[in-house]
Amino acid sequence: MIKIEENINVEQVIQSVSKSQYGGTTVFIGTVRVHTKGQRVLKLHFECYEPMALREMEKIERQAKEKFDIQEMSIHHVVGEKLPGEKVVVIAVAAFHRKAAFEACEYAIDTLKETVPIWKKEFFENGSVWVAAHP
Amino acid sequence: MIKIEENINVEQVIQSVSKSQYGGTTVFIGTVRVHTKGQRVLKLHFECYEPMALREMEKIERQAKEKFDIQEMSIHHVVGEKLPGEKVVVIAVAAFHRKAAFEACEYAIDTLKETVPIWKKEFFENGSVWVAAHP
Amino acid sequence: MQKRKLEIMDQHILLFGATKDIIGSSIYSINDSFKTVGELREHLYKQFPSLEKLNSLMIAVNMNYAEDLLELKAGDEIALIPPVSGG
Amino acid sequence: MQKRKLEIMDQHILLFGATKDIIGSSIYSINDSFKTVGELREHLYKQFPSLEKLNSLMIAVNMNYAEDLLELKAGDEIALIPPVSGG
Repeated sequence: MIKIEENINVEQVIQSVSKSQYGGTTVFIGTVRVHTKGQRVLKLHFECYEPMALREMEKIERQAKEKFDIQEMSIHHVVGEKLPGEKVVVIAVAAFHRKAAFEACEYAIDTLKETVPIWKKEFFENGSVWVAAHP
Repeated sequence: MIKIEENINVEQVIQSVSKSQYGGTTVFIGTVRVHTKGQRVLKLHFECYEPMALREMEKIERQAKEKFDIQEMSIHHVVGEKLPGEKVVVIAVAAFHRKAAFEACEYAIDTLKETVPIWKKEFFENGSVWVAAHP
Repeated sequence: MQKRKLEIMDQHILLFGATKDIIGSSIYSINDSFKTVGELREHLYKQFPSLEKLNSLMIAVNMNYAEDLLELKAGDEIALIPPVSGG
Repeated sequence: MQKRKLEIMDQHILLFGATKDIIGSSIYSINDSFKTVGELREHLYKQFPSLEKLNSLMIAVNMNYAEDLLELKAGDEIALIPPVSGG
């Protein structure tokens, strides 16, 4: 299941990939860090080109299933305002073989960070910045 | 947190490693498969040399923290009777860097399966067997 | 072989993240037409030099990342994609 | 240097998994003493030949996997560890 939403329920994401025939599920949970490069983060704002983001997330799922011997993958990402400690992304992968599940889960988060059109703005006490936009 | 218990609450295991300063959490969830080598599994029974199992699980946590740049690890394993689809083991790892979190999580489940004195008996329609005991 | 002639028409470009801040709006409309993604890119760099200072600037056409050589058609959905930072 | 003399005493060995089924109990008591893990192992193989048919048989002493050369002391907690299969 591919989804962009305000809040992610981890149990639901795990549930969406788990069936009794698979032995292993791997999960990645990304959360808002309270510090970045030594500065205290007050909040993040996530913006998203939603239809394209969903397509890119579906592409990740499709390619992961081609590359690795996995059975199910779900990717959920938030939009809107998030505070330190809150969940940003949850990826769950179910497979018969755990090694493939680990590889596919890592591939998915690595690729998501490179290709999915979602942007985060970090808010500090003295200003805000779109992450990675400028050198 | 290292724990052997009847039932594992995944949210609690994740909660036990998550703090707002870490960016990434990886989780492995092992569940009872409904088939093994073509046979339908009715149930599993997990037996455990508990004090030694806890020590070996603590050793995995300690060694994972030495080997990989991770901050927190929790390992929970069940004992007793389990049905297909039920959780057997949940491992959660929190780290600043997700690559280390993935590696440490995979290391932990691989090592657990080799060193922790826990045994499972598989029950089929026509008998039962201690897994991996005999050639 | 029929050669398609590009009509002069309003082209709307979706803007996100840093590009929205630079151009000052979430949609940029051009009363002009460009044969390729590369031509559109040149136009945007001329109009908004700050776009060239971004770490990268991809252009998506119909929700696919597009090469500069891709030809634009009327009705294409075009979006500027500054460096993504999800996850 | 004082040489510790091993007393003849009941030694209780904890059994798990397949070893429990083979020996037929969850504790095996021996009214004998063995200098090393290897000697104990030999004794067990003689008494219960099926133990040799296991894929592996580790012996834990005080909750650590022990080498056959390890010397046993009175009061050691000894356990037979057939192939583990957790996870």
